Amino acid sequence: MTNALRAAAAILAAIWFVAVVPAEARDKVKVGFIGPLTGGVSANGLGGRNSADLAVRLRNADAKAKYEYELVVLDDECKPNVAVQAATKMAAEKDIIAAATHYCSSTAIATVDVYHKFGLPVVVWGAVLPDITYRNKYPEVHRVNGTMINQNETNAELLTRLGYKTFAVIHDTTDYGKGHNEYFSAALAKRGGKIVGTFGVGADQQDFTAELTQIKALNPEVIYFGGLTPIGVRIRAQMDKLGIKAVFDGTSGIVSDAYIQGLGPLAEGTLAFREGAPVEKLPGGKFFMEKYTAQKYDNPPEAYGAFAFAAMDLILDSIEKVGPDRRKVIDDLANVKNRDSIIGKITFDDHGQNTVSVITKYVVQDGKWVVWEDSEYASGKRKLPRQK
Amino acid sequence: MTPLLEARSLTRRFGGVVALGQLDLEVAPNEILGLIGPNGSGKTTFFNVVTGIYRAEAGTLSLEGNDITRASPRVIYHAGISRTFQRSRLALPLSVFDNIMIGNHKRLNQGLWFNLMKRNAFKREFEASYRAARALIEVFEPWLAERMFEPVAGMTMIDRRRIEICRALISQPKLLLLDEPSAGMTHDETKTLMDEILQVRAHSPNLTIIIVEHEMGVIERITDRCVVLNFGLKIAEGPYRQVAADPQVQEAYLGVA
Amino acid sequence: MDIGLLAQYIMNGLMVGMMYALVAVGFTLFFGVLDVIQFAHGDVLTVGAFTALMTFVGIRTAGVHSGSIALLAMVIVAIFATAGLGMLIARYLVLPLRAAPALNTLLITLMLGTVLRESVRLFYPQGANPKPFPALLPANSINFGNFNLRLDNAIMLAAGAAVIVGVEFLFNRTKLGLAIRAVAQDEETARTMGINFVAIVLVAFAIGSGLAAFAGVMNGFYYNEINFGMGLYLGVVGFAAAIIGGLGSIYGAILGGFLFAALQTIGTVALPFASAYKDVFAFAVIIIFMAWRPTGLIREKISERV
Amino acid sequence: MSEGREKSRAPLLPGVIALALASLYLSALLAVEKQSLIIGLLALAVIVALGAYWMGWLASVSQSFADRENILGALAIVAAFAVAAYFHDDHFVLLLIVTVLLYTVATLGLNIQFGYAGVLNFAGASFFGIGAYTAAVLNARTAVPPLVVLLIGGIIAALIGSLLLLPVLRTRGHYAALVTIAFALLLKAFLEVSDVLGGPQGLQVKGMTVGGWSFNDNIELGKIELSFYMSYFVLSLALLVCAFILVRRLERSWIGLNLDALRLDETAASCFGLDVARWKITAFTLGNFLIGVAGALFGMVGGFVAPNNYTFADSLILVSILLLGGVGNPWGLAVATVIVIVVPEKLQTIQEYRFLLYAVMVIAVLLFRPEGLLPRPLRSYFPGWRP
Repeated sequence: MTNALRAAAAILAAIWFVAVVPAEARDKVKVGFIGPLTGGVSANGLGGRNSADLAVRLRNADAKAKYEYELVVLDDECKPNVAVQAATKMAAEKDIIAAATHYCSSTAIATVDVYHKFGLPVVVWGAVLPDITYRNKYPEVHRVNGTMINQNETNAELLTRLGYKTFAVIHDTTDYGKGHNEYFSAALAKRGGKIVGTFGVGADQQDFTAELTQIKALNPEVIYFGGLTPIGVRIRAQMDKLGIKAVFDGTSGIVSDAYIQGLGPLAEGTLAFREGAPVEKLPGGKFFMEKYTAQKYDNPPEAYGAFAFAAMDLILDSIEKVGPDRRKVIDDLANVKNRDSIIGKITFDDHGQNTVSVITKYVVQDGKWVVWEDSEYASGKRKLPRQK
Repeated sequence: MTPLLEARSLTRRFGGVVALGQLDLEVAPNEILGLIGPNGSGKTTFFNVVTGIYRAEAGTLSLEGNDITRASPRVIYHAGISRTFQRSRLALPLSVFDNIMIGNHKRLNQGLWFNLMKRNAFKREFEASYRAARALIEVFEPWLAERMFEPVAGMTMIDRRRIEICRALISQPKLLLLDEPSAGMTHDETKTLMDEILQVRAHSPNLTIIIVEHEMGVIERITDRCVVLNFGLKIAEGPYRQVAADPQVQEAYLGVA
Repeated sequence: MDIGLLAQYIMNGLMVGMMYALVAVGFTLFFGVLDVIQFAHGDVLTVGAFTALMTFVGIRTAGVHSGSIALLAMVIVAIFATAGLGMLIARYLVLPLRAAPALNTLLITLMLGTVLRESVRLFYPQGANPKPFPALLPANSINFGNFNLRLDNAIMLAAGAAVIVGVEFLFNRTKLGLAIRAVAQDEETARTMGINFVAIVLVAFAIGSGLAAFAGVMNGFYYNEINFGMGLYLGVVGFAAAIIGGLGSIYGAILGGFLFAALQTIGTVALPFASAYKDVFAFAVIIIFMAWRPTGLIREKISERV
Repeated sequence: MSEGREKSRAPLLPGVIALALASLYLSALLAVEKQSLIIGLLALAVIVALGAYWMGWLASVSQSFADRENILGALAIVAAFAVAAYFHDDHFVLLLIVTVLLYTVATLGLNIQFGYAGVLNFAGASFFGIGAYTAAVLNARTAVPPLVVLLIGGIIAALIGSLLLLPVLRTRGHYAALVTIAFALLLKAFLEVSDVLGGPQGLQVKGMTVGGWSFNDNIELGKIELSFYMSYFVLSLALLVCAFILVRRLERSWIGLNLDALRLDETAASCFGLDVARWKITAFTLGNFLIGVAGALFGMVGGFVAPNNYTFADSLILVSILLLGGVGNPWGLAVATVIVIVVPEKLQTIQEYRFLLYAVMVIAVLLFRPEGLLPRPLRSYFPGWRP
């Protein structure tokens, strides 16, 4: 019997050696993408994934490219714990040189330490929490999209201008929601708006009747919501069930087609704000949309697709320039100044944060996210709930 | 002299049914008492009350003059009463030795530190217990002693009975309660088992036994004295021949009006 | 507190309580006939809800646009499909394990729950995302101060109540109910009475699972959204409710369902902080309750043969 | 059973060969990236295992493990080091190995409660999480040396577990199950809403440090650079060895016997003087302690804790490992953990389907092989002891 076992051992050993022999082509370079591919905000994640993929495809199609790129995609489900696992996996894999990472702030903030620990250069493509770049000074971490600070300024400015005085705040209790609550409250206080009640809710809470029943008693003119599409949809729907008439004032977290699909007509009149110009108004917006539609992806790029494309393109530029080496890429990204991109000039400050000043205001009109200025609400043709 | 076990007007009901009614019963040291009566006459209930599985609703129980009426099963075991069950309740997946050791609980050192850290001391205790168990089981069936480390699951009915009785005897109790040892066995098996029980008795002369049995042959053969129960009441008491002749008893058994 | 608010809270409580009760009745039924806990019950509910959704999509694609027809079809298809699923579970997973220790049944159904849950997540188109559930019931509503009574909620409450009354009737007024209760009382006697044990078990599982489907659809209409994980939570709550009531007792289960909802509502109203604490509160109470009444309010007799 | 009665000890060789093959195979599985090869390897494993089973080799292997456990245990440690050494600079593989080691420790804890004493615990992941959160809080806010933190993690888990003692002792069967399930949900809900503990966002966990030297830095030995996970590997292995010895000695003592008696027939056991409450408490507390310690270290390895890591589903995975490996058999647990943790990681194609697969596997096990892949052998108080 021992002979037989030895034979088995021999077979195994053989397979083992075959496996160990490294078989990687010289010109192949791996780059990564992490985003929420499943769960409530998967639409944004898939849009980002496709956009990053588009950047890679265009580069591989480009004859002048030095390397052939392979995109490694991981799912963070918009859950911090899953994101940390995914990030660890990606960072631990040595031949992944750099990555475009995270739509959800809760996941981005949870993973920065991992990227720092393993020295993987990343460019955040969607998460808006300031702390992601500003809490630490990690050379590995960069961000092409803006932070939530400016959008809350604009938000408070618009609503006070429209004459709203009393606000109730609902925010999810992840760092994303907490951040929005903090910055919006500050911005509103400056403009004399009054917050009648603040409610923290679970990121996957189902039933909000308790909070909304209390809010109903407080009778605010506006319900500000700092959170993402899934619970945004639930809260808006349950507002209606409890007969609450108030403006539903959201953040960049609900700027997605999924929000409108989830609510149908109920979405009408919802406000939301996003940093960066709308795709069609971007310098490279037309080019991007053409290429994107040419690829026939089965999801739209969504609100942050252009940023994901820009982030990945930036990474590829660096690798072309300094070669597939994490350290060199980090050094190169450190001095990105007025780099041209489809979202305009990219300039990283000493925290790796791109400065995006322009904020776009959106309102849902006839089942579409319409830029406020072009909407019938701005022209006064339609009125928001309880608008004077 | 004080009786070993003494029950005074012991009472237990289930719903409306009287399982034990005002039962008075005495067991003298060293005797073998037969507890007989038709099905549902309260024999097993008596055992369950004595061993503390059921609480007596009224009356008292005392062992060598100390009250044990409200005592829990483990207290009663430590006081020196152990039993077998009508339906064998061995731990089937465990070895013969393990099953016997379950009965040896009070003579084994149960300290955490001793068990986990003092492996040498434990080994000595283990080997001593092994010898004791082996000695005991050889009284029954030498060949069984060779199978000490095999699972009980694979054993025959009579072997299981033997193991169960060993489990009850290994702690050298003052009082042994046998609940229908002959249940589920052939006539010959029963006979051998009784022989073995008598042998054990010969080895430990001051062992007292109460036996519940349907096999009158068994009762006649091994008991010194019998108590007959019917509907939870004692209807006769005395040597087997005497109670067997008692008309009340015959009525209870044969339903003769 | 403002009376209108109070009414609102009570209404919210009644709605969820109704769902809990419907789930709990299933648990108690299964335990009644087989002395087992069917832990996949919650996920059976999920399957029910998704079946209803599929039916809706099917009907729409078939070009039927009448809301009432869609509604009817959804409820019926969901209930029957789920009832069938319940029977399959009973026949191929629960009954075969009768000889084995109760723990194994508990585990196998727990694992089956995972299988159902994951299957919905993986094999329903984009099943990982919460699915919008159509609002087919009339949404008109009347306001009494802070209390907003919606017609659809009223209808659902009424329907739920009707179902529960129906179940009650089935159990206490029909031969079938008698048979089920007989089996629950004592299998052996039931057999000798010439009752087909297996058939009764299957029927009981069918009924229980059908109720779960109903609760699932109700949940869908109430929140206008369903997701693959909804059953796990509802299942555990239903189980808890059934236990509070005392397994094996229909009334106990219904009582338990509303008690649990009451607990949560009290939690939200009484506790100063986030309403999310209501679950911490409710489950803490359950655990304490278990220490106080290890076998529930309406005690289940434990007969130990020695 | 014939080997059981013969006086001579079973030969060492089969065990050694099995061990060598296993570690060789494991390294192969971990090294291979190509999916087709991995599938081939897995198929091979199944075939070899079945073949060995039919040829009766498995029996002789288990015999030699039963009789020569001490030597083979030592060899297993050596083998583990060899595998780790081979992957000395591969972060991810080492992380996998560490995960396997710590999950095994946790399931060993569960095994005491569930496999021996028959005390249901469907909140295993919760106690794992309690350990991890303890580590997160203590490392962040106190100067307690992390090695001590591990102990405290275990103690806290045991203490919080003891809150459940009363209901657990008073309830039986399904009711007891509810108690732990309710606790699992309660804990997650609590973590979700507790701001102090980071809410749904979770907390960062500072890494392990021993005497000033941090486990999160890579190690350089002259030329070769070792992954920082190496030091976690060593610590985890040490932890596993301790846990293994503890569980073994427990099983091979009167206490092990008590727990078995308790599980198999509580009433009969109490009729032979067994203190039911005492032993249930011992088993439950000891188990939670082990789970908590493992959780604390795993928290430091992962560097991050969040409520979603410790859901009811995760508790079910722990239970699946237990049943799959063979309730009550520590070696079986180790094997099962490898299957449950490593295979889905390597076989990306099934990664998404892993929960589904576990569940199906367990259902199959319960239906067709209730005693698990490697059934628990009869208790032998001293390996190789003969009358």
